[in-house]
Amino acid sequence: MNEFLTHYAFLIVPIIKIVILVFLVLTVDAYLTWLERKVIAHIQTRWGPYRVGPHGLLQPLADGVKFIFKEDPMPAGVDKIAYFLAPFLTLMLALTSLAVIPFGPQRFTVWGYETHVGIADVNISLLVLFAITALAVYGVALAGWASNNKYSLLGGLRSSAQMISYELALTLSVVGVVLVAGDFSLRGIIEHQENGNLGLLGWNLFGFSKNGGGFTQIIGFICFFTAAIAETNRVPFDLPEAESELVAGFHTEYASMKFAMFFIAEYTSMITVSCLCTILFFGGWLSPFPLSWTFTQFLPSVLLIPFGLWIIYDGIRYETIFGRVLLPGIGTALLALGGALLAYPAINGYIQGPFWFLAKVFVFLFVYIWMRGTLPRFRYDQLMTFGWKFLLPVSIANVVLTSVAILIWGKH
Amino acid sequence: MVPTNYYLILSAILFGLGIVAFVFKRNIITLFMAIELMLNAVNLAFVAFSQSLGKPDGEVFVLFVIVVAAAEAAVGLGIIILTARNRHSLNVERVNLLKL
Amino acid sequence: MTAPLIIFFVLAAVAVFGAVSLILQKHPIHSALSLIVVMVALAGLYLLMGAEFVAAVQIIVYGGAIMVLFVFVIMLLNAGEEERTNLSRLATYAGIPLALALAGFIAAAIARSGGYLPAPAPNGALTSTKTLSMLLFTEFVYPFELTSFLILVAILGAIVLAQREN
Amino acid sequence: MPILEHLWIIPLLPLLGSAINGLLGAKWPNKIVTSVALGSTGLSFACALEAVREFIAGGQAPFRKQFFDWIIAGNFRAGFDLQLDQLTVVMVLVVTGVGFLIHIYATGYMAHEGGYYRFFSYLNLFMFFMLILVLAANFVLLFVGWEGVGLCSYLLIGFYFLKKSAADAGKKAFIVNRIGDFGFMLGMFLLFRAFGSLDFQTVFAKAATWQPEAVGQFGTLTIACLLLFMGATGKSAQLPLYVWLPDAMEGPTPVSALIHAATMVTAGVYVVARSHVLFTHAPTAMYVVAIVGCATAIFAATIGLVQPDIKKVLAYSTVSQLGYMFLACGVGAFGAGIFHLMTHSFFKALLFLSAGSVIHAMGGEQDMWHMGGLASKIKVTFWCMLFGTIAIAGFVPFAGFFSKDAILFATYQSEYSGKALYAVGLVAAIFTSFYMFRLIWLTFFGEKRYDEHHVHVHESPGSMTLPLMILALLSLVGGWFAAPALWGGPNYFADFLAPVFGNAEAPGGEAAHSLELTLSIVAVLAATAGLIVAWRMYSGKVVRGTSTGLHKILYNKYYVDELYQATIVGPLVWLSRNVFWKVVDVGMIDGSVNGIAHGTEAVGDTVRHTQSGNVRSYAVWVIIGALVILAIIFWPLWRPAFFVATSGGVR
Repeated sequence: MNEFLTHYAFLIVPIIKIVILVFLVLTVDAYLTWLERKVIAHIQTRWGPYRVGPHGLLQPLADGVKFIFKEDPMPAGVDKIAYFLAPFLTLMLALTSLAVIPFGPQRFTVWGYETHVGIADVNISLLVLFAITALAVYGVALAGWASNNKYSLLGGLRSSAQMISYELALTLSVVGVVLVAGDFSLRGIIEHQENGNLGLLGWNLFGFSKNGGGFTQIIGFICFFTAAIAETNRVPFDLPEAESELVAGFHTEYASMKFAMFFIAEYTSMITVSCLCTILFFGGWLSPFPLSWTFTQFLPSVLLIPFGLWIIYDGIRYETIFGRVLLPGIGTALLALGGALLAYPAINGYIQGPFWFLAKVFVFLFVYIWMRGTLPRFRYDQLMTFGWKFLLPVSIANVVLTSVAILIWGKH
Repeated sequence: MVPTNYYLILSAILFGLGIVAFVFKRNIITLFMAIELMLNAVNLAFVAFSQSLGKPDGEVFVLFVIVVAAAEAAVGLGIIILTARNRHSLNVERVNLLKL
Repeated sequence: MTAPLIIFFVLAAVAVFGAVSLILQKHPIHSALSLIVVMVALAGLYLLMGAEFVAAVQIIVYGGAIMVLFVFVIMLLNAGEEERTNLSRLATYAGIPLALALAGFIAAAIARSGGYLPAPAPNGALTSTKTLSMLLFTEFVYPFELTSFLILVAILGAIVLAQREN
Repeated sequence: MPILEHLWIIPLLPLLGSAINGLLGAKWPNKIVTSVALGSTGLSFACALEAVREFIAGGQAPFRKQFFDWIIAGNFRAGFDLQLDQLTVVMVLVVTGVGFLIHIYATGYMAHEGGYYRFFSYLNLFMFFMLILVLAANFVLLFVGWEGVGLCSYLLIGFYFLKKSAADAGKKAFIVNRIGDFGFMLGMFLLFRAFGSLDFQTVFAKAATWQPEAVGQFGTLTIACLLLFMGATGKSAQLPLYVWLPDAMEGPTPVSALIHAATMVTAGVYVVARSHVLFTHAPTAMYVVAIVGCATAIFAATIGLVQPDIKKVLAYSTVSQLGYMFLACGVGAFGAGIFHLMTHSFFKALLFLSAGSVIHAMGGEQDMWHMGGLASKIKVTFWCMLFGTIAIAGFVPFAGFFSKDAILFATYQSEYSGKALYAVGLVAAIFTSFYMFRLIWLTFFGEKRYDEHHVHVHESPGSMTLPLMILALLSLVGGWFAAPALWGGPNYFADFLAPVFGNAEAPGGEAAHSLELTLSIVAVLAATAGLIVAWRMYSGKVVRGTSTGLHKILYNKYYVDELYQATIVGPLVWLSRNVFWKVVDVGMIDGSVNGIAHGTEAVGDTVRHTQSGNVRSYAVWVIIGALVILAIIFWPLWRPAFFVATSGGVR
């Protein structure tokens, strides 16, 4: 048994990692929908989901069940292959793109197989990501075309045009970072931003990374984030699924699980984009504090304890019994976790990376939702004009400026 | 390791299939795709040679080929759109003004 | 039968399958999809040979830009199934045999020329992005600039073609 | 700023002026055009003066500089090399100085003509090429200037191109010059063949080491010199190629003065003098030069005796004077030749300009028989013209006296039948003074032979008379460099040129000096004789008689033009029309072109049926072509093993 493991570790370990990652991601997606509905509801001064479970915490489960058991009608005159292919393709690509993202610095050995936090460690991971996002167009386009429905077709056409247009800006806006880091691998880019005691100044956003020479990449960041939102078809660039114009755009004709796939894919790509922003411009898993401030290691635990206390406090006076049981349970769990971290400081070193990484990712996800709650949608011609006549030139200018800056201050 | 020949033969087969597609298909766009297929086959040969000879030039050429293909696609598809608009057909055999 | 060989045969099979289906499919969209399959398979082969950058570019540009354009155009023109007309006698009778003859010829020639070559080994230093870009901006800088001009011209041409005369 | 280091500025300025006027002048008012033209030439004159000052200050060391390479083919190099030595100094000063004066004059003379800007553009262009010619340091660059001035002379002769005679005269000048240039080029090729270079320095240095050829021997040097001289006869209007110069008088008078009297026509003399080393090594060529020069001098002078047209008289006089210069070169007195070139450029320019002023006053009348009694009406012109006449006739102490005297003296001393040449030259001198004073009397004295109601004689504006006076002064004092030689002093001019020509001058000595005095007295007497004869014939009331006998022959210029027409031009035209045009051009060339076209059409007609217009057929054709090509490529490897040898080919 054991030598079997050691012999096939190169196959087994990744599979295990993939399973874990997929499970986590799907859960996060589910609760992302909950979070979105909650946040938007509060932005619009509503309550949001409240019935299923305390604070509607079980709403995602209910949705999932509904998706699975709903009838799945097939419209007349659809192109079967494409109609089936589209959602699978979309979801598959969305999940695959997470494979190259490193979530933490550590490397550890399982059954004599050295691995790390994250699935694949390619040295051109950035390019791979772009390749995958480039392919993501097909899902939408095919879905729109195959549904044999004019709304869907329009949605598909729009999305393919939009994605092509913004892919340029997306790629070019990253070139600045790549130039500074001189590396295509996300891991390398992160490590390059770790500049001694400068802390968060070392992030590419502020530009005091190892070769950055203090030339901020903020232009690149803005371009990247905008283009990325457009790539993920989110507000304010959600024309392919503009409810008010195209019913539901390219997935008008999809129901139940196929629709769910589009849905999950969308949220997964949101996560991917947030991870990318974190890695490229916000130092990935790096802590914002200087290395010398070791006491900041205790930040996660110190945060966990009051959070747990607050949940307990909120839970004990909850309306439903279930809530009065569940919420304090969660609270105590968090409390215990925090206590354990304080008790065994050694662990802190390991969770630092993932903690900061996920924290930053969460911030970006929140920004996504926030925007959806506040911004109106672009008109189609505005979208194109913005993409071609503003975003693209600006990102090109950023490339030029960065190169000049590297020529002047860079240490290459 | 995989012998170079395998790659080369594969590229030859793909190229041949491209030719077959070119004479077999009638749809302009599909003919265009056949051309792209041939280009890809050639690229495969390029990369195989450059890898086995240890010279990166071949891959640079692949990049050039890709660029040219992109430009070609842009212009060619534009032309195709116009032809389709004017002739109301994508069948090359119906677009035969170029005779006598 | 080592792992790379297996991977190669799988990918090769996929590629050939895609190419054949490109021919057999009646609808342009399906042909386009099969072509995309071919391209992805080729990208896999490049990776197998260790040419990562080319593989990435292959997918980004071919898969992500060019084929998207094809699909886009097909949708735009709402192309239906192709009609298998046989107006060209030459192509109808002589076309396929000649094509196959040429294919076999080329296959034989290429295979023969490659017989003595060493097997392509994944060599990171050789095909690293740095090397390629160095080459691109030193030795091949002139063709590189020329291609930029080519793209410019292509853009202009596309615009001119696309605008309706008014 | 040291001009000498930037010698190219001197020719460049006129070129700029020409370009500006030629490109933009059409729209501009005459004022601006004038200022551009005068400014460029004046500046270039100033630069020339400065350069000469630096040259003198620099101990008169010959200056050479290679500015940039123009042609490099194998071991042949023709660069844009300029040089400045004593000879060049004289030429440059003459060209820029006289040229500048004539520019000033032209602003007045052309004021009411059309194409004002065109005229000055051409004139500046001429200045440019002329300066290139004299500054060039190798034969090729010199030839550039040589051809350039030819072009400008063509353009300017045909300036009134609407007048057929003017256009024809231009063409004539161009074509006749071609003949000479042909010889010149052959000469250049021969020189390159002989010396492997065309730089003056190398060529002359090598030639100096050669053994001088004997009289009657036609060695390389002799032939080369004769070919060069052929070019010179074309450019400088010597026998037998002089015919274009009289017709060239169709051009505006300033042009006649600048190009066809003062500068361009002397280019031939310059070339001969420049390559004196070659000539001194080829006595035969020298002899030919001397004879041709002498013959031209007397020949043209005789024609000049009877011409009615004031400018024609001056034209023939120019030809004759150029003959003098060649005579000087021929007998080895290059210094004297250049000296005469300078003085001649002064007084002949003066004469032409005065003639122009007269014509101006007469409202375009050129026939002397329709003038007369103008002396009182246009005093300034009269006095200036008188100065010029005295100068050319060779009276003490005017410029012409010294130069002509030097020439005749050198001729007398020449060992190659010098006496005979001297005699002819003397006769020519008598003729010269005769026709010049005939011109004076016919024009300025006697009773009016024109209709006062139509012609309102008036003095020319200051812009025309000022240059006249300056030139008159020059033609008075221009020769005084050589004055001291009369009483045994040094001949400053000859001494100045000595570094270039070595001791080509005749040796001095007491006997020589006394001889020189005698000869000069004889020359003055000859001039006086001419003056008296002219006075006897043309003072008082004169009528134009019907020309008969010798007079008729002279009047018709020995029928040379008719001769050429009959012997050369006519047959050539016939050949061109009947053979080259009707047979070669129409028959062969057009026929072949049309034949090709028809053949193509026929082939296309038959082949076009393969054009089904069906792309798939074309695709199949492409495949067939590819198969054929591959078959050809792989033919050498064509063996049964070929198709099975997929693994491990033959190597």
